[in-house]
Amino acid sequence: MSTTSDDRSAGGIAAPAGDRGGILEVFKREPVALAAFTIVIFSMPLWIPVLGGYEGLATLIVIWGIFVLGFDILLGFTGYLSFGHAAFFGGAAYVTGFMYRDVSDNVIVAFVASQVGTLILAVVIGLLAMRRTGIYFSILTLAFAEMLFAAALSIFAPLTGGYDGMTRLQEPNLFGVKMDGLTIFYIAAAMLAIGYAMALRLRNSPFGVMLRAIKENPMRLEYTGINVWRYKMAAFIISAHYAGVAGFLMVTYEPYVATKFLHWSTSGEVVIMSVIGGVGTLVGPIIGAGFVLYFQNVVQAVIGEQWRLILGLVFVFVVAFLPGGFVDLARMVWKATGNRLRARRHNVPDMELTETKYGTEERLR
Amino acid sequence: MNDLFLTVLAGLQIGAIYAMLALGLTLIFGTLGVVNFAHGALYVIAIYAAVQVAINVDFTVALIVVPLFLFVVGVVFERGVIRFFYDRPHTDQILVTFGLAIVVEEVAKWLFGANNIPFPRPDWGDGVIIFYGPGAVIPPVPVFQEAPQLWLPFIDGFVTFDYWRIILIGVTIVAVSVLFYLLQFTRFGLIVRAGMRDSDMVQFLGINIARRFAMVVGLGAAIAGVAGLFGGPILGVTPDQGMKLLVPSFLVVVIGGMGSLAGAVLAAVIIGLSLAFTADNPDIQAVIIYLIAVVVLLFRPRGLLGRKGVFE
Amino acid sequence: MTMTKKGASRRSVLRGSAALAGTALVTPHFFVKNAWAQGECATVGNFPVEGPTVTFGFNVPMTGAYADEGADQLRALQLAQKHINEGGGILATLQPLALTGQGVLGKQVVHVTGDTQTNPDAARQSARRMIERDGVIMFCGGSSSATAVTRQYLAQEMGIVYMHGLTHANETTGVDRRRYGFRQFFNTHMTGLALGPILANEYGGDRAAFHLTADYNWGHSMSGSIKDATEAQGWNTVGNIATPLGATDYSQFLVSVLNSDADVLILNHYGNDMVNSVTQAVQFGMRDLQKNGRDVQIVVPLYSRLMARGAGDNVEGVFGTTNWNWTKDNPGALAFVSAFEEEYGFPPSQAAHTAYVQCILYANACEMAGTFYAPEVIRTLEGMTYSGDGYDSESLYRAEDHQSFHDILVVRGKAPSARTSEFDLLQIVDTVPRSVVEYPIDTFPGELGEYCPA
Amino acid sequence: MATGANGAAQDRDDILQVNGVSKRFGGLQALGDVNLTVARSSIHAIIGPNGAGKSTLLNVMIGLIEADEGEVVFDGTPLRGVSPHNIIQRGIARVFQTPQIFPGMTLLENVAIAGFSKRDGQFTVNPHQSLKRSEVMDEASAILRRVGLGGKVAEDAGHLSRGDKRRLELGVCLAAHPKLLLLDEPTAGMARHDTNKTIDLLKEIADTGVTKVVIEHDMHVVFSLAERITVLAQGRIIADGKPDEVRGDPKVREAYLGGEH
Repeated sequence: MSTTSDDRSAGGIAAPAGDRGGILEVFKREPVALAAFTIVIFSMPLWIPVLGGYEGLATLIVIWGIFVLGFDILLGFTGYLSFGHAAFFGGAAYVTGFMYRDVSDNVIVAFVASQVGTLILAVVIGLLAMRRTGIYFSILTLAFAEMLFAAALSIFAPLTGGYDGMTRLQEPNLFGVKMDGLTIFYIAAAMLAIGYAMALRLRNSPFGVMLRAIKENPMRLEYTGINVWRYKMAAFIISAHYAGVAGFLMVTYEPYVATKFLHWSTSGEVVIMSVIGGVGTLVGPIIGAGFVLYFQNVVQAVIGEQWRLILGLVFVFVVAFLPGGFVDLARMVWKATGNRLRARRHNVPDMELTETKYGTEERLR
Repeated sequence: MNDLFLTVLAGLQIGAIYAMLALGLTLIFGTLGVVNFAHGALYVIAIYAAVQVAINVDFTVALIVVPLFLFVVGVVFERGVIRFFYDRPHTDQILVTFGLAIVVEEVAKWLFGANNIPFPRPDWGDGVIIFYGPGAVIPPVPVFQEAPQLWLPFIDGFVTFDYWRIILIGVTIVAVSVLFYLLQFTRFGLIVRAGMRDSDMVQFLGINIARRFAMVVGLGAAIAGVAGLFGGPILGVTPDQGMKLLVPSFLVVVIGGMGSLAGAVLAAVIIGLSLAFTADNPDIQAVIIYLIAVVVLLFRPRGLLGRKGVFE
Repeated sequence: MTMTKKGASRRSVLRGSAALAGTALVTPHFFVKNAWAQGECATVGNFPVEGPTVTFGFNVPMTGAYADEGADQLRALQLAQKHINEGGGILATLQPLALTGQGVLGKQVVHVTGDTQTNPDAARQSARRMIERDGVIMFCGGSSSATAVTRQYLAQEMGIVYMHGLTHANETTGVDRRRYGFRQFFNTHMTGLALGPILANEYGGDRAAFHLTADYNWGHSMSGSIKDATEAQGWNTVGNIATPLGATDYSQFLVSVLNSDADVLILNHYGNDMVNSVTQAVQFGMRDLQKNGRDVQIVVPLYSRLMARGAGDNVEGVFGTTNWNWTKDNPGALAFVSAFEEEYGFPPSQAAHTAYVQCILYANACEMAGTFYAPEVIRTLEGMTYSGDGYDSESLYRAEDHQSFHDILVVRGKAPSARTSEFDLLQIVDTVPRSVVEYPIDTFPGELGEYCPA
Repeated sequence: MATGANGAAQDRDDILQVNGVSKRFGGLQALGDVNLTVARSSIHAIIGPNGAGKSTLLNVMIGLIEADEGEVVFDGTPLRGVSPHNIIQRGIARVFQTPQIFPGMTLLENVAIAGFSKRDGQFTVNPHQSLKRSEVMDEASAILRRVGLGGKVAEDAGHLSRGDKRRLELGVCLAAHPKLLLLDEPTAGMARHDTNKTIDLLKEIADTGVTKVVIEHDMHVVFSLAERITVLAQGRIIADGKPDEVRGDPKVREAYLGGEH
C-alpha cells in the first residue's frame, strides 16, 4: 500500500535538495502516492471480497474515508479536535434527504444543496467555536452538533421524521442513471481520490504549512503577519465540506437518513477511526475507517454478541501502545526490516486544555 | 406555589446525580489533569455492585461496601491505567478512558444482560414524603399516614414527593460537605489543592504525589459509588447508564469551570433546575443543557467559577 | 475474480458493471443473470438459490438497549431453523403445512447473523451485508419500528423478503408498508382497539387520562391510538408530555402529572423507558394516590415480559397488551413453548414467538409456492389464513398491507405472590379475538409497491 | 487626532512615533505618557531597570497590548485599531523575550513562513503554489546561513538551544523584510563570543536600511550598537539622547543605582 511512501512526505517542506530526502523527493512522490492510492481504492471491489468483505462495505469505507480525510485536515494539520463533525455529515445528509424526498431526485441538485447547507453550518459554527481553542473548542463543537441533533428530533421532527429517520426518498439518479451498486461506488471513489489529491496538495503548499504553524504557535504566526483567524476558518470550512460530501454520498448510496448521522457517537467514531489509523497522515485515518467498518460489519458476524467488547479492547490497546496508530505500526515494521527513515512521529496533537498557547506575553493582556 | 415547589425539588434531585459525578470528574481533572471519560463506567460498576449486594445481602451493607469497593476500583484504575497516561496528550487520555468505558459497558451487558435489574429500595427509604401546608387534611390512606410528613407554610393543601429522592438530595449535600471538608481542612486536602494549582511544585517539594493521585481517583470513584447507590434505584440498572450520564456530567464540569468543585455543584443545580422547568416543552428541554454550555463558553470560557491561571 | 465466485448472488455488481462497462478497467461479466430469470422480473434478489443449502439472515439487536430481546429472538430463530430442517415445534400444529421437516424445497437451511445495534443505520448496513455478501434469500428479526421500516425499504430495493420481528408502530404496515415486508406483530391501533373497552370496563367510563409519551413515531402513534380508543369510551385526555427517548429520570414529568387532576397515567414507553417510567411513577406514589375520589391507575399499553421483569414488583396490577404470552395453552403455543424450554431451559418471550413464527411461515410459504422466487412467495403469503401458530383461533396475513391479524392478549402485571416463576409476570385478562382488532384497510393510507424489486 | 497629525508632520524622517502612550495594569502604571521617536534606518536602544516597562512598550508598538491613552504612528499611519497581522504586514517585526518559534517544524519551514507572509500577504489559498525551489525557500536557506544556522535547516526547531532559537527567531523576522525590527534582549543567554557575532549581524542588517529598536540589559551591546538611547524607569522616560549624553546623565545613574544595582 502507499502508506509508507506517503507519510514520508508528511514533513511538508524539508531541506532543500541534497540533505536528507527533502523537497525534491517529496514532489517526486506526490503523484506516485496519488496513483498508488487511486489504484488501491478503485480496485477495492476486486480485493475486498478476498478479505470477506462485499461491495457495499467498499462503498461505506470510501464514504467514511472522505469524512475522516477532512477530519484529518482539521485535527492532523491544524490541531483542532472537533467533537461535533457529525453536524456537517448529518446536516448534509438531511439536506440531501430533503432534496430527494421533496424537491428533486437529481444528484447534482442534491449535491449543490447539501454543500450550500454545509457551508452555512460551517460558517456559523466556525465563527463561534473557532474563538476558542483546545478542549473548549471541542466542547463547543460537541454542543452545537448535539443541539442540531436535538432539534432534528424535536422542533424539526415533522420535517426529519424524528427518531425514525427520513424515509420515503425518491431513488437518486443522474439523468436517469441509478445510483446503486458499483455506480455509486466509483463515484464515491472518484470523490475520495479527488479529496485525497486536494489534501495532499494542501499539505504540500504554503497553505498547509500555515495550518501546521497554527498548531505549533498561533501567536508567532499572527506576529509573522499571517491572518491566523482566516486560515483557521478556511481549514474548518474545508474540513466541514469533506464531511458534507460524505454525508451527501451516504444518502445517495442508501436513500435513507438516520438520526445517528447527527449524533455525537458519529463524531466519536470519526475520532476513533483517525486515532486507530494515525492522525495527521491522511492515509492513516482512511485505513482506520476501513478497519472499524470492516470490524463492525464483517468481524462482528464472526464474533457474535461480544463484538463491541472486542472492538473496545482493540481500541484501548491501540491508543495505549500505538500512539501513532496503524501507520506507526507500519513505520515500526519498516524500520525493523532495516529501512532507515526519518523518525517523525505523527502523534495525536495535544489537545491543549489551556485556552491559548500564547506565551508569557499574552498574560499581560 | 405547590407546582413551583415540586419542580424545584425535581430539579435539585436531577442535579444531585450530576453533581456527584461531576465532582469526581472535576476532582480528577483538577488534580491529575486527566479527562476521565470512564467516570460513567465507574458509575455503572457502582450500580451493579450496589444492586447485587442489596439483593443478595442487604442495602445497609451496600451502603458501606459499595463506596469502599469503588474506592479500591479507583485506586486500581489509577495505578493500572491512568498513571501511564500522565505524560500523554489529553486526547490519548480521553480516548483510552472512553475505550475502557465501552469495555465496561459491554462486560456489564455480558454478565447481567441489557435489561434493567429491579433495584429494591430499603424499607426506610421507600414510599413518599408528604409536604403539607396550613389546614391540610391528609386522606386516611395507610400509606400516607405512615409516610414522613413535613409542614411547610407555603404549601396549599398537601403534595407528595418520592421520599428516596429527598434522601438523594440529602446524601448529595452530605457527600459534597464531606469532600469540601476533606480538601479544606486536612493535610491530604492541602496537598491535593496544592497539586491542583501546581503539581510540579508539589512534586518538587518531595511529597509522594503518586500515592495521593491514586487516592484522588479513589475518592472520585467512591463518590460515583455513592451516586450509584442512591441513583441506581431511581435511574435503573442498565449497562448504558454510564454513557448516558457521561456527556451531561462532563458539560456540568465545563460549565462550572474545569477543576472547580464549587462550580461543578453550582452548574449541576443550574442544569437540574433548567431541565425541570422546561419539562413541559420538550423542544427546549432537548437543547437547554447545550445552550447553557455554549453561552457560558462563549462569554466566560473558563466556566462559572473556574479560577484564572490554573486551567487557562 | 472472487466477486463472482458465488455467481448468482451478485445482482448489483452486474447491474453496476453494465452501467460502467465502458469505464471500469475490470468488470465481472461472467454471468448474465437473465439466464435464470423466471416470471415477470429480470432479477430478484439472490434468487435462484444454488447448492444444497439456503441461507436465512437473522438480523437482531445484539448490542444496545434491546439486546436481551434480540438474544431471545436469535434463540427462537435458531430453533425455527432446527425445526425446518429436522421437524418439531409448530410443524406439528401449523395449518396449512407444506414443510416436511427436511429443509425447504430440498435444501437445508443455514443462517448468518447480524447486529442491528437497535439503530436504523446499523440495521440497514448489517442487512445489506447479509444480502450482498452472504447471499441470504430472506432476513428476519429486529426490535424497533425505526429499524424495521428502514430495512423494509432496503428489502424492496434488493428484492429480499423481510419478515419483521418486533415492530409495533402503525407506519410499518401503514404509510411505510412495502411489498417485501411482512409483519406478524400487532400495532398501536390494534392495542387501542383491544385495550379501550377493557379499561373502561375496569376503571369506569369517565376517567381523566394523562399521557407520558416517548418522543418518536411509535410513542406518538401509541398515544394517538390510546387517546382515540379511550375517548371513544368517554374518557377525557387532560395532558400529554413528550419525553425524550432514552430518558432515565422522569421526575420532572411526573411532577406535572401530580399537579394535574388526571386519575389515570398512560405510559407510552417501551423498553427501558417503560421500566423507568413505571418504576418511578410507583415511586412517586401514583398507585397509592387518590384523585377525583378514585384510585389513580397506571397503564402501559405495550407490555413485554422481558421489560416487565426489569420493572420488578412495580408492574403489579398495571394493564397493557401483548402480542402473545408463553402461558397460552393452545396446541401451537404448547408445541413452541415446550420445544423452546427443552432447548434453552426457560420459556420464550413474545419477541421470540413472533420471530419464530415469521421464519417458519416464510419457509412454509416457499414450500407451498414451490420456489424461492420472491414474487411467488409473496403472493402465497398474501391473504393466507393459517392456524396452529400459537393462537386460539385462525390468523390472517392481509394481502393489502401485509399486516397479520390474530388474537391479542390484554394482560396485567401479576402480584409477586401470585407468580409461579420468575417468568410468570403477566396475567392474561382477556384474549381479544381477531374480529375486534381487524381494522379496515383504509384506516391507514399506503402503497405496497411492485412485486419486482426497485 | 491632533497628536497624530502633528506627529506625522513633525519629522518625516521618523519611522515610528510614540505619542503620549499610557498603560495601566490594575494598580500598576506600566507606561506613563511615553513620547518617543525613532529615526529611520537607525538603531535605537531602550534601556532601563527591570520592570521599567520596556517590553510593554514594544508590545504596544505591535498591537499585542492596546494603550489606554496615546497612539503609535508607524510610517505616517496611526496603528490604533489595526489588527496585529496587519501591523506586521506594514513592515514591523518583533523578536520576543522568550523566543517564539514553531517548535515542531524544521528551521527552513520556520523561516519560509515569514517569506510566504511577505510574498502572499496575510492570507491566501493557492494550492498550486509550489514549495519546490521557490524563491522563498531559497531565500529562507540564505537567511538561515546568515544567522549562523545554515547547517541545521532540516532540524526540528524545538530541539535547538535557547541561543539558537533566538537566532532562528531573528531569521524569521528578517525573512519578512521589515522596515522596523523590534528586538527584546536579542543576546540574552548567549556567550560573549555569540553576542559579538549577533552584534555584527545586527549592524550588518542596519546597513541594509532596516530600523531597529533594541531592548537590552547588556551595556556592552547597547553602546556598541545604538545610535540613540531612551532610558525608561517606572514607565516614564527619564533620558533620551545619543549614547554619550545618556552615559553622563545623573538621572540615569540614579535610576540604575537606586533601582537594582
